Amino acid sequence: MVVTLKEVVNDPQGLVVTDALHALGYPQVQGVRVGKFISLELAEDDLESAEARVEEMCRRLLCNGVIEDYRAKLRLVPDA
Amino acid sequence: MVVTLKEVVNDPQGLVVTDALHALGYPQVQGVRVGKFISLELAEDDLESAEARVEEMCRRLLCNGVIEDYRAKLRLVPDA
Amino acid sequence: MRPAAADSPPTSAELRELALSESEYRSAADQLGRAPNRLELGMIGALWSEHCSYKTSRALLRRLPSEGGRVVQGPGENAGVVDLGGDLLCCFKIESHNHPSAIEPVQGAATGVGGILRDVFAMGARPVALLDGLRFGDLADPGQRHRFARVVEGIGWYGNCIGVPTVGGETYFDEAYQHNCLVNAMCVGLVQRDQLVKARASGPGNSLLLVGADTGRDGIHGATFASVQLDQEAEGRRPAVQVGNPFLEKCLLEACLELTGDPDLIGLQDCGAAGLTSSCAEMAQRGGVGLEIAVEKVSRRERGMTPYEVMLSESQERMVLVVRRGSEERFRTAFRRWGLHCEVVGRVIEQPLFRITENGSEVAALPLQLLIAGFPERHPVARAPQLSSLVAADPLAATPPWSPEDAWLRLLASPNCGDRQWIWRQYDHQVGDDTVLGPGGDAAVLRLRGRSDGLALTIDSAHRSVGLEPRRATAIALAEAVRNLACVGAAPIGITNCLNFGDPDRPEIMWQLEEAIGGLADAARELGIPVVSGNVSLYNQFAGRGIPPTPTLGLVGLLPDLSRRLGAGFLAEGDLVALVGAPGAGPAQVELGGSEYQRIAYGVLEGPAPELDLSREARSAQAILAAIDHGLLSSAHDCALGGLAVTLAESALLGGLGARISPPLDPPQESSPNWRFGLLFGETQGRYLVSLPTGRLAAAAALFAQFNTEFAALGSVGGATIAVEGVAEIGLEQAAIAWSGAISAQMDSSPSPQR
Amino acid sequence: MTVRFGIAVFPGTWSDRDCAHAVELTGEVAVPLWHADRDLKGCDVVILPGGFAYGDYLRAGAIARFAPLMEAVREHARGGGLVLGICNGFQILCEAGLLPGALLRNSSLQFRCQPTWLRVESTQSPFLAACPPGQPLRVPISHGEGRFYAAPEALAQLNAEGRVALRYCDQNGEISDRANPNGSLQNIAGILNQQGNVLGLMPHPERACEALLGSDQGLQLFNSAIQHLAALPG
Ligand SMILES: Nc1ncnc2c1ncn2[C@@H]1O[C@H](COP(=O)(O)OP(=O)(O)O)[C@@H](O)[C@H]1O
Ligand SMILES: [Mg+2]
Repeated sequence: MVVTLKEVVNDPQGLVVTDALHALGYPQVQGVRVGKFISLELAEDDLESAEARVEEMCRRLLCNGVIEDYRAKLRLVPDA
Repeated sequence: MVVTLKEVVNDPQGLVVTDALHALGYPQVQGVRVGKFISLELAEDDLESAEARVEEMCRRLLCNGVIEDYRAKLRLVPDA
Repeated sequence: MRPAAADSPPTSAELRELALSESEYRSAADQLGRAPNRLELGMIGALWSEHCSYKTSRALLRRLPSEGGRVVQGPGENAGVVDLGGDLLCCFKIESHNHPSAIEPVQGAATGVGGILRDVFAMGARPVALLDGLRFGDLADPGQRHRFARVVEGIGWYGNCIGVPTVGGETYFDEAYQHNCLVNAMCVGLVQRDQLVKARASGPGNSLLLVGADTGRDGIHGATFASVQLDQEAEGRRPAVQVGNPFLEKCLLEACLELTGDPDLIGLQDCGAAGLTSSCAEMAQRGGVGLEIAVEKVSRRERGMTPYEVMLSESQERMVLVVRRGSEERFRTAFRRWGLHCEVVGRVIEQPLFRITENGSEVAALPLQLLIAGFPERHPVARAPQLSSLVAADPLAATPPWSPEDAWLRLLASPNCGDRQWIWRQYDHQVGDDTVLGPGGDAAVLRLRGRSDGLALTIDSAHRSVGLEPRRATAIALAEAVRNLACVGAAPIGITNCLNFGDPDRPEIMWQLEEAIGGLADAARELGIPVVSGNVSLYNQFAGRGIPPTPTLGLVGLLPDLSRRLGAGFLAEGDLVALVGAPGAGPAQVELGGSEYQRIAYGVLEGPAPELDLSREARSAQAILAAIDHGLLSSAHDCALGGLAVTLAESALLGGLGARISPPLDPPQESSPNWRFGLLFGETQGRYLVSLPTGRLAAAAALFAQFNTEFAALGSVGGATIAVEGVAEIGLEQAAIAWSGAISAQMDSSPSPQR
Repeated sequence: MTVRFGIAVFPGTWSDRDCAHAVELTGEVAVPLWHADRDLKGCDVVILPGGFAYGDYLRAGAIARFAPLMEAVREHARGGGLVLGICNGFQILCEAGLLPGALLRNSSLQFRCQPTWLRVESTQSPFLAACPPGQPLRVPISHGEGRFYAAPEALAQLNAEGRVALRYCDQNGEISDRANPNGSLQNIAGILNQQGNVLGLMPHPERACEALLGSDQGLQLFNSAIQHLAALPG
């Protein structure tokens, strides 16, 4: 899943990366934000309940609602 | 784009998060790996050349080829 | 002995991969009485690598004096140990992580710190301090800035996360390190005498435990990797880079320290270079026994790993223990409490053999003698290059490009003389609540709990002349380190050293190695300080070009009375400024050979290295300690890089006070009109710049006379400028701007985005 | 009556020993509390020390907050018991929801270990009651993720309710950007919960308890708590 800082929270790392890219000669870069990409393997055969679980994990641990948003995409992998 | 540690490279963070999720009562979690999610706005109208550019930025700055892999997905946004 | 499943003889390509020569292979086969199989060959290759065997430097290292009244453990264990008195021991060692840091700066540097920490707590000692020795190319180069920033980040990350303070270090920039940055890390630990653990296996039937990280395909051939030149080849060896886990190591550290002193703990050893193979072989050999490992019992991070991969993996954050048979469960429980899993992977056996089995069948069986001591020592030819004309050159001949003031400010603004705060503010230098003097002075000072004395630590490398006169320049490094300790009020008690050199198969580099070790050996003997541990890093070479020889010394000293400690900065307006230990006529020396001024003004290295008089050094260090002990001084600062002018400015800037001195202006007759630059920036050895209350002048003069050490009051503290009467004068503000921006101005102009 | 300071130890905690040392300097008792236990061993004050619990992986404090010990700490806090979160401990308290807001990566993107000056903004809290008003405290920081953030409403509420405990300032107590070491909103270095019995701060008072080590002004927080408890009836 993808966990990103809320729009309202400023992201110095994104700013530095932007500057660095400009310095490297990419003026067309408008704005950069850096978040987390979490890939997670679940042993579940039912997509529904898997989604519910992931939802829950995000709320409880993986994402801090005060500063972050998340979105998760699930994919069914045969005999994972 | 998504920047992740190469498969062969140890991901201590992923291991600790896995343990944490198990402790929280999610035994069905098989493995977790944590990478970076970088969203980047480009002022380019030609998708082709934009792709080439991003490719280049990843190699030069955004991805540490020694331990990381990357994949980028581009989307054309009207009057970005 | 029964050959384990024989293989076809290795191709020369395979041997190259293992950094084994044809003749070494033959020697191994002869000693074994058969052809080693692939696994055995891999194990031999790893242990016979330069990194593990020291096959090229060993003979030379024997010259280093390692005896002394305080020495509890010299070279040969994971770290050296000296006695601090009252049953408290100090355990320390320095190690290089140059090659990994060149390839992946953050993780390379971080795992270097992780490795040296394990060497220290493997002995049962609690790490109380880290120091780092860094060498990079020109900071004006963005690539170098990036690498430098990343290495500092990596060192900081690991040390900060594990909670061991990084209290000092050394940093130097020169184009010559452009392709081979040097990253040396030193760790200092404390242990009660009865808690000291040795890395020895004993008692056949006792169990071998592996604890910590799961074993993955990390850094296979890392040991050999560190023993070959860094070049295009490195590309293909990249998997040798690893991601460190300071969190896991912190748990390992605490768990191990809980277990030291347990009568059932027989041996403890870190898994470093060459992983299980080297750590187990070393433990068995030291204990005069054998070991048997059931490779399937080693818990893995990845599927389908072969015995070869398991035995040669260099996965970080692992330790091996030998425990008394029957006590295994107790140990496993203790580790589990810290979230660490611990497996019984083997046992001690009678015969001096290293046996590896997989599911009951033997896959390798090698005599430990062969593994540890069987390698043919290498004695490459050493030949001195033609340098006499360079050494003879007169560094004062050329016309100075700048005025004295201008040169002074440029030196202060150069990254080698300027303020290092940009580095150490990123290091937690206080955790542990014992740091009395952190980074920024001549030496760091830690208190010792419940005692009135303290510990002093410093890292110093050879004078820049090392390329021309390795012997003297290395001795100078030791003299300077001793002065650094003396400045805070400490006497040296032990040395650790890291020898960073190029390819020893080049005669001139072998010569450098011989000379440097000789210089260190002689100086250490003369000054009576034992060398108790160290590390050698060779092949610091890129595309045929080697680094300047870089012997780096780590010294540990004792302050008899912590309350007497001194800083390098001026303390009070009106104090006198004096120069101690200046040979001959006074400060009017013209020793610019290899000086920092020469480097930035002319970009050359020529002229004789500064004179070094070790008996004088010993005397003046004694005198300074006595003066400090009698409470005569307000500050003391070693007069080194950048000479009198830079030293004076540093004491002024650290104290936030100006100063004015008027050295006797009596230029040696023969010296050129440039003698002023020699006076300001000459790097004449043996000197201390001190300040003292006027009321103490007579007493001080008398004391230094007793020690037959030169003492000359040159001026006083105060005013808004820093002045050398009749030669040059700069504003305190001006100087502060130049000095404090030397590194930070360049670095903060280009913050590094990653991680 | 002696005061019992419970000092939490999570895997990765490192200022537990420094905190214990500080407590011993006050003459009171330091009791280690293991993260896996639910028992506060009758402690009057719970300290969540600095460090990198669980390596600060994912987010500082994100995993530690689920430790069994934290349930007991929550109970203790709810009952008005004193809780002091230092550095990593502050991060844990925020993740646990015992304090509002969050601590983000320093705006410099670098770890910072340096002395700071702290202006005491509220003497409401038992931890600050004894601090001489208007006198900034010299206490060092040592963190990479200390940039305090709270949503505008939360921030407004903190200010309105006088729950901003400490702000980074200069030697003269002036609040300025130059005095802000990590980009924290409004120079906030420490905050209180509604009852004032829970204090979280990024700086390390336990490192500022001896002149020998540069400052002894951190001791005031510990002494303040001790005086508060001594004054309680019964
Ligand atoms: N330059 C040196 N001077 C003195 N001792 C050295 C030197 N280089 C290595 N040693 C000693 O040789 C032994 C092996 O060194 P090393 O392989 O670096 O230790 P480890 O395997 O624990 O990392 C250690 O005891 C070390 O102190
Ligand atoms: Mg070792």
